[in-house]
Amino acid sequence: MTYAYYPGCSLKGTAIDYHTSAMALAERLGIELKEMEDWVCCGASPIHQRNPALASGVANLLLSLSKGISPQVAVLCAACYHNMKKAEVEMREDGKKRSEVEEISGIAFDPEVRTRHFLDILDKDYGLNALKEKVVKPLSDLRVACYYGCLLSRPPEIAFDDPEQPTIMERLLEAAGAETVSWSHRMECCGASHAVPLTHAVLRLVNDILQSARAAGAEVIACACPLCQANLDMRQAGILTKFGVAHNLPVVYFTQLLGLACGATGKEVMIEKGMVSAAPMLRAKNLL
Amino acid sequence: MEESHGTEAGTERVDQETTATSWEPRIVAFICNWCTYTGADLAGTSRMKYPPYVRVIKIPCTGRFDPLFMIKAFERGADGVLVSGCHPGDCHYTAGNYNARRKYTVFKDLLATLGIDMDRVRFSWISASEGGKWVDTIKHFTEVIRGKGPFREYREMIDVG
Amino acid sequence: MSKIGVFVCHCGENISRTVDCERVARASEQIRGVAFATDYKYMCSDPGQALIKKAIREYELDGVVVSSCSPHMHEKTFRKAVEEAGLNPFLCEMANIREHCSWVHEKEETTTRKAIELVRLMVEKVKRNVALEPIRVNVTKRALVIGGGVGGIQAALDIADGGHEVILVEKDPSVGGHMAQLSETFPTLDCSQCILTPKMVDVGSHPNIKLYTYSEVEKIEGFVGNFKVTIKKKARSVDIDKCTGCGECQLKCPSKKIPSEFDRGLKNRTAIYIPFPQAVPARPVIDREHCIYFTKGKCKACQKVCPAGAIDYEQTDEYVEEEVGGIVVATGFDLYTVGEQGPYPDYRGYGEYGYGEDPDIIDGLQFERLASASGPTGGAILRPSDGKEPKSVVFLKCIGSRHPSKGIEFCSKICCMYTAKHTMLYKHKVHDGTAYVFYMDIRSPGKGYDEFVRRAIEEDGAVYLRGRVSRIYRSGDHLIVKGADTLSGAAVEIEADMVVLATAVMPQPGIEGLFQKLGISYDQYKFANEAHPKLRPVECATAGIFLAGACQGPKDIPETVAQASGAASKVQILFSRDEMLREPVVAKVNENTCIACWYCLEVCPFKAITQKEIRDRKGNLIKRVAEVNPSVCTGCGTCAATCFSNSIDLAGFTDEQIYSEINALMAVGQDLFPEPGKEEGESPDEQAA
Amino acid sequence: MSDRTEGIREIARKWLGDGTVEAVVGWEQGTYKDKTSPVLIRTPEEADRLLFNERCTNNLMTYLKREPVRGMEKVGIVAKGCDIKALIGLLQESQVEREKVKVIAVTCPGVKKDDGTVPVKCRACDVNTPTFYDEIVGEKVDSSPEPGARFEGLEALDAMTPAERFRFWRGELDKCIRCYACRQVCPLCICSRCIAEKNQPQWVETSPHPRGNFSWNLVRAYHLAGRCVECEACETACPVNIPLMLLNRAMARTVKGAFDYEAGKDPETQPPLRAFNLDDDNSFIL
Repeated sequence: MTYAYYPGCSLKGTAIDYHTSAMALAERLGIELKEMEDWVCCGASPIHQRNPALASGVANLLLSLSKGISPQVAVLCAACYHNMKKAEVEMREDGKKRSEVEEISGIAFDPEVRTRHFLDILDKDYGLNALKEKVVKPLSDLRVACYYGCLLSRPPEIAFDDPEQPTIMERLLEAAGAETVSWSHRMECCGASHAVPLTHAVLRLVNDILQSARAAGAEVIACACPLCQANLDMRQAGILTKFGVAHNLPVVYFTQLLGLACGATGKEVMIEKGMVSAAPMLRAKNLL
Repeated sequence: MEESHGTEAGTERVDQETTATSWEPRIVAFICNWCTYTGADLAGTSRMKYPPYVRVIKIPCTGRFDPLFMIKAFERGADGVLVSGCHPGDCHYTAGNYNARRKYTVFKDLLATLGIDMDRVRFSWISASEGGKWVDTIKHFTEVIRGKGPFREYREMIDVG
Repeated sequence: MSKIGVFVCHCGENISRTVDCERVARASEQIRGVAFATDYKYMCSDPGQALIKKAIREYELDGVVVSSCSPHMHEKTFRKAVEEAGLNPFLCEMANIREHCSWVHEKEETTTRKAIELVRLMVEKVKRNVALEPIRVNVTKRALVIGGGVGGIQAALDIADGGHEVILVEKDPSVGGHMAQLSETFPTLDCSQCILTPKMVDVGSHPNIKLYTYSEVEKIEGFVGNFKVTIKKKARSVDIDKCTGCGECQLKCPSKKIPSEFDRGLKNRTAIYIPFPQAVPARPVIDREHCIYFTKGKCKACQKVCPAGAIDYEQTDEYVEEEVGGIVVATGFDLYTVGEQGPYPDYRGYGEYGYGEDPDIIDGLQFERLASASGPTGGAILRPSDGKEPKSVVFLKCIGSRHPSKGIEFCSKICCMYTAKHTMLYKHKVHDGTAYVFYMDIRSPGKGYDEFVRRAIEEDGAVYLRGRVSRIYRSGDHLIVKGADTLSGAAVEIEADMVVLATAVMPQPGIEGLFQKLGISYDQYKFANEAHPKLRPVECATAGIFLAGACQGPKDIPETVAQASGAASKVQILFSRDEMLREPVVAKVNENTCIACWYCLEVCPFKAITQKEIRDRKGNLIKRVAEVNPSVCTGCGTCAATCFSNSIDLAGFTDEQIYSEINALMAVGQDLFPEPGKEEGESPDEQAA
Repeated sequence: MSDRTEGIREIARKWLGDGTVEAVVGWEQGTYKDKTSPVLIRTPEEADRLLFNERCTNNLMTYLKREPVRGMEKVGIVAKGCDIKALIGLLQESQVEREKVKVIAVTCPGVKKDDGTVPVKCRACDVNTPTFYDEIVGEKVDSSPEPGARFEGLEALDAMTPAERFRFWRGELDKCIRCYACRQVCPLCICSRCIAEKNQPQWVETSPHPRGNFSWNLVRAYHLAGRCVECEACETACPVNIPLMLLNRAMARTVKGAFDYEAGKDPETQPPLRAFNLDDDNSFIL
């Protein structure tokens, strides 16, 4: 199982823990994520608002880099996935758009190529049963709130699960022994794109999400998007100041939890990186 | 009936000069009784005008269309062949047109593989209410065939020896 | 040599204005095999027809081409005329020189030439026409009605009142269908059960109606006028002839916690049960899946208390055969699945709305039960979770319907009306409550319908918000409904005590199995298809089968009843004759060359082709061949075009006829190539020279 | 290969001995060293004539449609994976009954044509180890179909203009002498009276004139669309070397692309011209 891996810029910066833990998990599972060469930023999120054709052109360029590795392109970031998958589907289905994009990027589109989110790869290609077999340290007694945010499963044309009621993360984490909670705000927007210009709005949105997760009894939030993670994790201090609520709820990537379950060390999955560290809680449960 | 299949042409002697100078496109249309034939009737009752080079052969349903008909039409000198019936979902016999569509799909690719100019073959769905579409289709097809001229390649083959 | 007559009509000036009709007649005379040709001003007039008849007798014609208007116009007229002159009507064909020629072309040489060619083409066809006899089919004057909802009930009663026997098959233990579940009906707000139950009783007691409840159609053979139906009577475990319907068994049954289908899970029932008090027949049935005796092997409480000794645990499914001439399909609808587990696995549902997880999120039929006087709350609007009166109820329309990303594009048609009705019923019972409605559009065409919706809004104060809801979740005692009000452009959050989802109207799950048995077509959603969307909305394309109600598409009660009466009328038209005549345009198999590959059998849209065994005198199988049932065949010719060895042909459109038409096609004087190998040197060019 | 030969003989001996079958159709050594011939074995003693080697190129399934094999109650037949595709086609079209035919499948690493080259069917083979049989001999051979091999001949054809293609086919089809060898060897040309021999009406002209040749070859390819299992028997049999497989493969490509169907894969599926989907391609119909 070899995939052409596109990290995207966040995964090499703020979300290095996502990248590192995904690599550690993949290694444990025997999945090869081979990083494509010479990749560039996918352009999320301003480019597709300014020039949609150019955004698709960038995606086409990125998809073309998979040549020689695999037509299956593994992506971790929800925004990268969105941009690339959307362009891919459009190009496959709309000949006119395809020629426009091919012209702008100067690259012929390969209809065989497929953008795949790592969640989807684990679920469909690898399979829950195979994953279960690799679990050496079940996440027992850990109550996780799986957070999808607004982008990961939408719109329906590019969804790899029910776009309004996805369960893919729950299924994976339950396969690793965790208990997942049913909660209301799993699909709400965290307001990431407003983080700078409208911080107060974001604080409210994030507060609602964290509130809801805690009310459902979650001990940790798992997510699959660098911006969601950053926002939910980093805003907790601001929320304390503004609303006087101390959530103290760790927000981690699903790859970190799955990595631990499959025997990676805390260091390998960079579990200590979060602002609200998950380490003490996990240690208490003997998962570290 | 003991008639032979020979050409028993009327001896209306009108066209002494024939072909070279006064070539007229020959278009054969196999159309279904319920939709396209009735659509063509509607074009008539609405007094729409279209070029007079199309010859209609009525079949009950496009399901009755056997690709042999098309080959025979070309063999008899057709410059273009149209097959038209009810839109998907409208077939008087519920599914004749769906079966026909499969035949078209296969047969058109075969013709293309053999080098038949696919501009000379046309498939359409024309409903009983689409008199205008019938007229447009015939107009356009006639123009295309006019532009292409006689189907010389096929005729040369027929005329060998 | 054929003796064909050609009759060229001027149609007043309709044809002669652009076509030189006289020349067409003269030219026709020259076509080999034409014995007589003439032109006349109005061929369809009495003198015109007389002219044809006279010529047939005088020239002993064996074929006729009337060169005039479209066959759709006058084919019947001329065939009748020909028949009156002693010729088989199928030896008459029409060359359409009006709609396809004179009316669509200018007055030019080419137009007259085209007319001549069209005549020639038909002459060549008629030469190969053969006399055909109409097919006579006996009619069994009994009808089968499938489905005992209001549509099936109406159709059965109408046919039975017309004096014919009816077999009514209902899959559930009682007739009544969904209408029996409704509280009040729009736009009059009269009580649904009050108007339906008398009809149910009629159906149960009508001398012409044989009722099979808890039964399903297992198999259908035959064709219009002559269907043979096998009905599976599911084991009821109760002898309904002995049973008096006293209900003792229900009271004593220890298995009491089974969600009631009739009350859509809002109330429980016992394992032996009469689905609802007004059921017809008012006889119980044992639900073997839940019965303690059937699951654990002991109990027999019902048998012990039954005073009539009607409980029969040994009963098995029984199969009965009935012969009928016509069939009405009235299988009705079910609702779109909103929870994760539903009967429509192809559709995604609305997990995000929490249906099935939160008891206070219900669908429209559940609300009907809540509002019904015979319902679980006795008609009080109380929310299922704790029995409190909800002070704020949010109604969501278009759940499933008009939502392509959930798999459905159509409009369910009845939800706008019943939601308006729901808001009224709610407001009439909870005066201080608020009813919110999220809608996309309000569709209320129909007599008194729009007025009804306006009343809900204006008099009863339902709050209509134009927009959709993204999510519903519980927050303490309330449900938070997050949606958009697109008219004000605001995102709205409503604290609701109860949410009602107006889910899409779908065909009964798995109904395509029945449709396939019947040989009728259905659309992508599995709604049955009518023969023609405008002009034959009650018939199926398969002769003798008619549609009533929501099995065809979403319909409300009056539409269903009207269509049911229409279907009943169609059945009675069918039954008005002892035998039927059918056009003999049917397929026929050449048994010598048929190789039994069964392509024809598979492509036939009407299941008119079956396998036939040819045996020698000793009974040894020689070969199998395809056989066409001429009573079922409708003459589409798909089989003929599919057969590789052309071992099946279609009367009226035979290979020979079409071949001859193609051969005759080439323009006069342009015929460069005579038929290869035959009559060389006879091409018109050379003749001309 | 010799163990396969022995395996075949053993099963044939057993079946003929205990009356499981009346006869076994297989290959035997041909007159020339590099050739094999079809043979009908009727007694256990004769079974030693059977063999399998890389020259067992012919598809024996065509004998199922001919006498005397056709009339037999039970017959054994030796078949490679590719040959079995033809059997599946015949089963789909009810031309043979499964119970009447006992298949001795041989795993096959590939065969050679008379000129020693590897046929396309072997390069594109995905059934080196058959999956549909009564008995199987030979050790498992993994399939690794050469990507693109199946349709590689079509590339040159695709690259031509229609006029060039027409000229190309004129050149090829004018050669046709209407011997119908292509039809006779084809295991799936099953009609008892071929359309080419019907004369009421005569859709296909019988003399070897270009116009009739064109119609005949066109009709032949059309009637095999979605049914041809690409055994290459027709092309091999053609005495004037018409590249018939180009037409057959073009049809196979169409059927695969349009209906996602491959002939000879699954006896339970419907051949494409015997079925339809509501959402079949409609784009070319105006």
